[in-house]
Order: sequence, then C-alpha cells, then structure tokens
Amino acid sequence: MFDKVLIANRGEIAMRVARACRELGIATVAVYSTEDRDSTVVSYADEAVHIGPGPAKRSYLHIPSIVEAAKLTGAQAVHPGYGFLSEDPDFAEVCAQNDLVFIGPPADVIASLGDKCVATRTMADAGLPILPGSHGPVAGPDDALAIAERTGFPVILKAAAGGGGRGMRVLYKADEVVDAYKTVSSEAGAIFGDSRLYLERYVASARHVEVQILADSYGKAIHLGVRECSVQRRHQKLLEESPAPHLPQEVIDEMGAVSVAGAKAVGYVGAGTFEFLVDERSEFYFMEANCRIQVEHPVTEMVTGIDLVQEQLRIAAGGRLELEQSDVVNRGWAVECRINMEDPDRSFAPAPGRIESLVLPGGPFVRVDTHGYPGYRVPAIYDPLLAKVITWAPTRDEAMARMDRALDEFRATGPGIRTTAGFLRRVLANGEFRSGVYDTGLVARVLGAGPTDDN
Amino acid sequence: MFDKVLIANRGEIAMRVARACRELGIATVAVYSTEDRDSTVVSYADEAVHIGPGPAKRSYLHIPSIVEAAKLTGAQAVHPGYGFLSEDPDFAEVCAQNDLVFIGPPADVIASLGDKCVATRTMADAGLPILPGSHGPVAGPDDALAIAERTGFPVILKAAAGGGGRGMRVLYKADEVVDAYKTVSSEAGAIFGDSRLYLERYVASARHVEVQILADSYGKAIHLGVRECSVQRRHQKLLEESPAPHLPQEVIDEMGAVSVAGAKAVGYVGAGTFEFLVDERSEFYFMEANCRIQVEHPVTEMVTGIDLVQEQLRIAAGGRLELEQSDVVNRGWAVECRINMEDPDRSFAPAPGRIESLVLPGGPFVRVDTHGYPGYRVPAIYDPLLAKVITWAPTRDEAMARMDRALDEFRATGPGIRTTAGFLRRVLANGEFRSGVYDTGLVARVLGAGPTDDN
Amino acid sequence: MNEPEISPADPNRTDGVDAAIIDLAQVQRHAVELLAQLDRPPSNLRIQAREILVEINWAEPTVIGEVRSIEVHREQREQQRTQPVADTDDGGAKEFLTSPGVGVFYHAREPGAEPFVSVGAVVRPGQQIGIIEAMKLMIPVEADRAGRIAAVVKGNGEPVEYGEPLFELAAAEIAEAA
Amino acid sequence: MNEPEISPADPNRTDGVDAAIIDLAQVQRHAVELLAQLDRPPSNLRIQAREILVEINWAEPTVIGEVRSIEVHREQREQQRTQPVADTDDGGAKEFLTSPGVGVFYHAREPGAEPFVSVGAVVRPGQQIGIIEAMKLMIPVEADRAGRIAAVVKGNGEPVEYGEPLFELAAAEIAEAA
Repeated sequence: MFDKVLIANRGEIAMRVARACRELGIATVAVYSTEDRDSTVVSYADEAVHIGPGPAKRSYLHIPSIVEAAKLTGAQAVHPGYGFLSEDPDFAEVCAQNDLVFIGPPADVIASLGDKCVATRTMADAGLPILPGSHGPVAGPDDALAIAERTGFPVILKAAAGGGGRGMRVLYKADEVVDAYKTVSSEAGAIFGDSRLYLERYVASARHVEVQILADSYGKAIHLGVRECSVQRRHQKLLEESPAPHLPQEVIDEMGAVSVAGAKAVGYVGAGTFEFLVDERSEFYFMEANCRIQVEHPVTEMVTGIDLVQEQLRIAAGGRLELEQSDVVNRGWAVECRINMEDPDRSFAPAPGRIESLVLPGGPFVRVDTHGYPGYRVPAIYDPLLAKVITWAPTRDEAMARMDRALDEFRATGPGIRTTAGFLRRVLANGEFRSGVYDTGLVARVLGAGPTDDN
Repeated sequence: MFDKVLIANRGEIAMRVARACRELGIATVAVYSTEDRDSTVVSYADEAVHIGPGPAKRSYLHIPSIVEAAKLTGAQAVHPGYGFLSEDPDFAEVCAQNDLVFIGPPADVIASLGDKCVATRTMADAGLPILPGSHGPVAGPDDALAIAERTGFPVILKAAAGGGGRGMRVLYKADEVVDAYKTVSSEAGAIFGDSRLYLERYVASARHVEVQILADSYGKAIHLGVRECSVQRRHQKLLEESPAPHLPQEVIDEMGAVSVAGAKAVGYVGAGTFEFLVDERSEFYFMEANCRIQVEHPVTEMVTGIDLVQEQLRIAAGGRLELEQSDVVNRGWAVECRINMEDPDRSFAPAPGRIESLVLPGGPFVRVDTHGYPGYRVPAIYDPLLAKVITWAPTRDEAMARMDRALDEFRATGPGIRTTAGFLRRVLANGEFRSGVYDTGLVARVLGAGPTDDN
Repeated sequence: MNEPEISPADPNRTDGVDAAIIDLAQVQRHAVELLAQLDRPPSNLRIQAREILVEINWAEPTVIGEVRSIEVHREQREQQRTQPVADTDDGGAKEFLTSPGVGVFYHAREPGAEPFVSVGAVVRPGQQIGIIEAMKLMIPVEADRAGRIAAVVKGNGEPVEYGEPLFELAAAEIAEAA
Repeated sequence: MNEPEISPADPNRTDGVDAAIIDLAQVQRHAVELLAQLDRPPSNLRIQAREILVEINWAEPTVIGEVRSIEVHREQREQQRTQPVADTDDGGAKEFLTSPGVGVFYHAREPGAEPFVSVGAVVRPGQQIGIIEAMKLMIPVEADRAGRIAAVVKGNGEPVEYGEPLFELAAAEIAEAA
C-alpha cells in the first residue's frame, strides 16, 4: 500500500479521500488554492501545499504545480477525486511519466472513454445495447437527416465531447434537422473545441441509471449494482438512490454483467461507472462510462458495505480485487441528497457566503459528507456542493422518511446563504417520487407544481 | 401506531427516541427540567413541557409531573429511555392506570427481573445456565460460608438489589466470608434499602457479553445477536462492539436461543437485554436481564440494520413483530465509543462546562448520537455522556481503524471541558484490545500502562 | 446539587424563585436607550441580566423565513413556553406566584365554591391560593411569599407547567408586605 | 471568474497579480492605528483588503494546549505555511518577490553560475530573478515589480510553494523605484 497520497481536489471529496487514507494508515497531502486556505482538508491532511490562486486553471487544473507538490512531499500517488483533472488523460499520462500513480484507469482508457463516439462504438462491439442512431460522428447535416429518418423521430443531437447538458438538441421533425445540426455543431466547437456531433433516438420518459464497477489491474472486474440518478435539474443530479425503484432484479443483473464485460473490453482499472438510459419498458442503452469516483458513490457504499475509495486505493497500489461478485450483497435502500449553496426560489442562483452556524443531521443510519464548518467562508468560484446527506433503511419508504427527518435537522445559516435542503424535502414529498415511478422530467414537474402543491 | 409519544428522558437518548418517532410520523413531547431548558430535544420535539427543577427527583424521576405532562399534551405513550424511570415497575404501573402505554415490558415483568434473586431463579428454571452459588438470597453468614465452600473459592457476594458495581465483594478464603457478609449486607441495606445478598463463583477473567432480544405482546420473541461490553472502568461501560470477538458462532446462537427462552418464560414484551458472564472457555452464565433500551443498542442496529427504537414503538403500539429469527442477519462489525465529559488525567473526574466549539466526526460508516451543540452548557448534575460515536466496517480491524479516525476528528472545546475521546483512542491502540482477547480487566491494565505505553 | 432535597410528595415549594426576579423594566429601558444611540439599526440586540433576557431580532428584508438557525428556533420555542413577562406602565417590575408542579390549576376547592384568593386579596406565605390536580390527586398550592394579588394569570381549570405564573402580585405591595 | 484565461503550458505568467498587490504597509499602518485607538487589547484582529490579509491573534493565558478548536488548529497550520511577515524595526513594512508556482527554486542558471540577483541589486519589473524547476522544466521567474533586494529568503535548491517569499525588497526603495 502507499505510504503517502496527494489529494488533487477540494471540498467534500477531498475530505472523503483523506478519511479513506487515514483509515488505511496512509499519510495525506492536501493541495489548495489561495481561496481554499481555510478549508477543512488543509487542516485535516498531514501536509498541505499551496499550489496557486483561486481560479482552477491556475491551481486545481494546473498540472505542473500538482505534480511538483507530489514530488516535493514525496507522495507516491495522486487521487484526483471527481471533476478537475479526474478524467484528463494528459494528467494521467504526466503522472505516469513522473513515477506517480494516478488513482484511476490508464490514460488511454480515459481517452477512449472520454470520446463518446469512440466509447459508443467500443461498447457496442463489447455487446452493450446502444440507442439506435449514428453510433459515431455524423458526417454532416445531410447525413444527420438520413440517420434521423432511419432512426425515427424524435431524435437527439449531441456533441461528441459534451456533458452537463450543454451542446444538445431534441428534434421532432425532419425539417428541423439541417439547421439544428449547424447550430449545435458550432456551439459544440465553441464550448468544447470539438464540433463533432452524434445523433440517436430520443427517449421522452427516460431514466438515468448507472452501474458501479470495480476492476483490478489483473483483469478481474465486478459490479456493485445500480444507482438511480433521474432526479436532475438541467442535467445536474440532485438526489440519487440505490437500488433503482421498480427495476427488475434480472435487469439490474444484466446491466451489471454487460458493464463488467465493457470494463474488461477496454482494460478498465479502478472504480468506474457505466451510465445507461432506461426507457419505460426497462430496456436499457449504454450512454457513457465515467472514469472517476462519482459524487453519488455513497449510496452504493451504504447498500453493499464496500468502501469504494479504499478499493480505489488498494487497486491503484497494485492489489488484487479480493471481492468476488458473490460477495456483493445488496442490503436495504440508500438515498443521497446533495445540499447545494443555491437559492431554489431564485432559479437555483448561487448563494454562497460565510456559514455562521451549521447543524448537521445525526443519529441512526445517517451519513454526512461535508467540508463545511461553522465560520467557513464558502468560495463563490467553485462547485456549490456543501454537503451530501445519505440515509439508509431496510426499505425505500423508510429510507425516504429517514432522509426527510435528516434534511429537517440540517441548518446552514449566515448572511446571504441559502441551500437546497428545503427543496429536496419537496422532492421527497412529491407523490410521483414517492411512488418510485419517475423519470428525468420529475424535477421540472416538481418546480412547475409550485411550493404549495407537492402531493 | 401512536399519534403522539412523550419522551420521559433527556440527553442523547431523548434525541434518539425523538428521531425514531419523527421517522414514523409520530408527534413528540419532550419534558425538561429547568437545567435542561436549552437542551436540543426541547427545540427538536413538537411540544415540550417544563416539569420541574434540575434535581432528577423533582423532574425526570417525578412521576406525577410526567404523567400529567402526558395527559395535558394528549400523548398516548411514554418512552422512558434508559436510567431514570425506565426500570421502575411503579412508573409502568401508574402509566397503565392512567391509560398511558409504557414503552417497555409489563410492570410485573420489570419487578421480577429487577430482583436478582428472583430473576436468577426464574431463568434457571427456564433452562439458562447460572453460575454455581446460592441461586437466591443467602440466609445469613453461616449459610454464606457453607455455600462458598460448596461452590469453591474465589466467590463473589452481591447485593440482590445491586448494580453499577456497588454492593459487591470478591472473597478468596473461607475466613473472610463471615465478616464480609456482614459488611456488604449492611452496605446493601444502606444503599438499596435491601440487605439481601447472594453468592456465586467468581470468574477472574470474565467477559461481559449481552444478547439483544425483541418480543411482541403475542408471545413471539427473537434475538439480535450479542454485544461485547467488557471494556469497563469501575463497572461503567466505555466501549462496546458487536459481535463479540473470538466467541464461536455456535455459542452466540446458543446464548441467543436461551435468551429467547428466558424472555418467553417471563412474558417479556419489547426490547430487552440478557447479560451473561463468559469465562475463558466461552462458557456463559446468565447474570441479569435489563428491561430498557441500552446505551449501546446502536452497535446491534449497525450490524443487523434493524432500528431497535422503532421496533419498541411498534411493539408497544400492539404491533406484531414482523421479523423472523431468520431475517436477522449479522453483517460486518460495529463498535461504539461513549464520549463522556470527564478528565481521564484526573481519575475521570466530571469536566462539564459550556461547549464553545464542537466538531463531530463524519463520512462513511460513522454515526454520532449526541445532544451536544456549540454553545451548549452541559449541566453538571446529570450523566456525563456527551456523545456516542459508532463506526461500522466489514471486519473488526477495519471498524477499529475507522473508529480511531472518527475519534481523531472529534473535538469539544470550552473552558474546563475535557472528554474521554483521547483515552478511548488509547484503548483502541492497546495490543490486548486489538487482539480481541480481553476481559473486564482491560481498562485497569490500560490505565496502569500509562499514557506512553499503549502497545 | 447543593439544593436541599425536597420530597416529591411536597412539590409546591418554590425556593429560589424570589432570587431570580429582577427589574425587567430597567433592562428594557436600557435596551431602548442603547437603540437610540446606535447610528444604524442592528439586526440583533441581546441584553441579559440574571434570568431576564431581552432579545430582539429585526428580519432582514432579504431573509426568508425558512432560513433560521437552530438557536433562533430554540429562542422562539422558549418564548412560547415561558409566559411573557411584560412590564407595567410605571416601570415597576412584576412578581408572580408560580406553579410548583404540572397539572390542572383550580381557583377553588370545588366547582361553584369561593376562590381561595381574588384580585386585591393580601396573601401570607403558606396560605393556600389554589389546587393543582395531578394524577387525580388534589394538591394544595400555597403562596411562597407575601403580597397583594394584582391579577389572576392562570384561569380556573387551565393546564399549568412547572414554574408558570398563576397570580401576579402588586409591585408596590411587595416591600410593604415583606 | 473574469480573470483572463491563462494556459497551463505557460505557468509563469503572473497577470492579475499586479492588480492584487496593494499596499500592505498601509494596511498594517491602519491596523496599528486601529489598535492604538482601542481601549483594551482585542483577542482577534483581522483586516482584509483585496488579497492582503492581516490577522493577529492574542493567546489567552488560560488556554490549555490540547484544548483548542479546529479553527485554532487551522490557524497554526496556516502560520506554518504562510511565511511570517514581520514588520521592520523602524515600523516600515516588508515587501517580497514571491513564487509564481510550485517547484524547486534556483538562484542561477546552472550550478556554479552567477546568481541572477544578489543582495543590494536593483530589479526592474520583468527582470529574471531565478528559476523554478517544475516537471523537469526550467521556468524563469521574473520580478513583478521594481525594488532593491534586501535579503534572500529562499535558498538555492529549496522547494517552494505558490506565493512563498523568494526575496525581500528593501522598504525604502519601493517608493523610490516605483
């Protein structure tokens, strides 16, 4: 195992990684920007290195500073967390060149899975079901039209390098296709520096369900079941649960099996996620693979009892995956709520500030992952995530009742501060959510229903 | 299910009960003494009634005020927590007379199990193994000597009404017996108002292992495995774990089976605990049965996934126990540390005061039950328990590493405040504790070893 | 726990309450003077003197009701529970005879009977002023000090908590009667 | 994030730093003036102006070492990391040329060569004052302002973090050179 690991991230995930390291007896190095000099992980870690000013490009995305910080402190490995450099194949490559272990898959795996067209083709070859469509970059507007007509409307045009809901458009009629192609392609070029698009069938009532996998560097891979991530606002997840309600066990098993096959096909190493679109008939289609630990990984941990970050560390250190597929036993139900520093009454506008008092929920089967503390000045320039509240119970209804109790206990106050905790309680109270029969349109419907019409 | 429950307790257990009620949709009534007017549960509960001044005799032990508070607020049931009135058969009786459901076993069961001589005889009749000895009150000093010689030295003399380490004496030679009988008997009379003693074999290397049971009012009973409670200082538990290390599964199963038989024999209803003394050869002997929820109940919850307080509420409301014995599946390992407001460097002298800052551990598989908050003035006149930190992991070693990490995160500061968190880390680091082969003498040995000689 | 042990059978003692009553009006006057001297309006003013607490919060126009600290929540709850102790017009303080227990408070021995005390009556320490019914027992409530009854705070048949005011004593009478 | 985008391949640019540097001495002077005007010593003084932060804590004599809040812990860690900025005997403030990145700092182009600057040297903005080796690349470090080198803070071959002082500038020279 490593003696010392550098954590190339900030916020709650930096604390998450530091805790896993401490439990394994690994010393930690935090890196921080000037904005984050008072952050929890800076005092929690065994060492901390100031790597640059606030803007991420000059600190958390600045590869030379991070690599030098690792070398100066003698860290043997770098944990990238999520976001920032976590899925940057160049960073993984530079780590390797500098004798640092990048805690994640090899650079070439990140590169191939990061290109949606390549990833889709690879996974189709590995036997994963793919939505009807272009299965690769569309050659031009005329090609787009031809493929759309073959696929059948509605269809969706998406940037090959896209993500987070940007660079995509749903098309309902043939006469929209040519103009839309030109617009989305130039948008994609401007945003991602890559104007290639692909096109596929658009599923109106779609669920976003993902499979957690673990693979070691000796070719062994297992899956840890699914997470339901359909509670999204503008493609940002707000709440996740595991398992996925009303998804038959045989579908979950099949999604797991094809994900393991996909991971093996690309030589995946570490913890990874296979995202699927699930339609009304529980048919599933591969969407993309993520090469990082996910924000929502705790729900999988709570139902399986497996610490995913510890597994990442063991695998990166060259350990063999000791878990067999049969060791992964799902128990009960878990749900995670992301508490963001945003104002739900002002279109989720950022609402950061200095936290004067912070009351976190506690008691049975409640877990909180946060970097917040009373007196913490939340920087405005980063991700609005303040805390993840996770609850577990034997059944979904009990887990949701427990989450409602936990969110009610949560308090973060200070000048100008608002959080999404209250809004998440509205989601929990929504009849559609409670039934477990919901899709990615749920949040828009909850918002449309207004604050007094929840049930 | 009840609509409204009164919580006749304070501190962390009042919060624990209030959380269970909230998750079940039950309204809560807190009762509080003048000392506790700023306590967390007073603001957390739906209603709160001021029942008297600080001294427990005039508030938390004052039956008329509690019963009236329940009647004035329309509460249908009373949860007594632990300590205070939780094992007072008179209180259970008064509740029944006032049409209030006492959440616990019937008054006559509490009365019979509260008398050790009666309890021992009853359990011996039900087939539970009992330590060789008097099996009932000793008739006098001469009878004590005869029984001691038949049992074989060393023996222990204990007050029939005793508990908490008071009113007991270990005897190694026949010529000690007569004088000791007289001394302990008069002590017992002074402390407990009952001078009866019993005598049994003294086990030098004894473990304290207890079985959690659940029984409904229709005669169904199950057990939820064991808790190892041998980390004690002067008979006060400091740390508990589940399951018990190095205790063979067949012994655990047998202890569980006899506890269920004992519970059925006395008509037990609710959550209860059967305490056993376990000797070096894993032979076990019934010591006593506790009619309350235990401080250490969370370790059982973490390994079984069953919420014991919710089960208490369901059973008290007349619900049938829906769990079968086969539903109780132990998963992994859990440990609880009790963080007391005491100074380990000053013989664990009380060290209460105003908590200026309070940092609670968080992250994966860590649970905290506390009534503390920043700014809380801890009253000096009650129990020193500030927080219970519970960790879970697949294995004992991992659970202990996680607990060490969690205790390291714990901070409670303020003028005059000290806690036992640091001392508990010394216990965790102790080689004997880590091996899992320890008995109730462990803490004395850790203390004897001094702060720099832990391993 | 230096307080003398008092038997639960004798719950209507109120030792220590006298010592806790201080001049509320004076604290309020200080608060008003202080406010007048401030250049800009504060969002929070808190003045505490012994057991009297005057706390005033001004809602910020931007603050939404939902965002509040648990401390504020606790204060609010506390205000609901503790009877408001308003000052008199002439700036004097009020004193009360308070409830020694939890139960239902009665003014008279039985329905229709004369109340034990009425407004204007002068009471002596130890004089019965009412009854608290707790667990179907009728427990006499006695005055713990002398004074003249200025007002009846708790109505006949109303529930009371420990420490709640039952009768107000006339301020001017206190020194006189003592 | 209105700051201009800077390529990671060109990490030794310091755009925007000029704009962030304000007169530390002025802030410190204000702090001292403020302190002189206070009737009693505060336990905490914190003055922030743009990116300059002056924070002073006075330890209470009653605080025991082990009993400390996470905030105190953080302060201590922070003090270890941020070089202490002591004021000079004559009351003037110190100014530093600081590290624009993380790596190993060298005084000279190669072992044995003359250092880029020595004590007493006057530097111009943009003048090379050293090299930071990061990821085996030798990145020139340039002065971001004018001044006379008063002291060498970071030795040749020592590791540096972002923002660490490399050279001290003589206070008197700052206005002169500016």
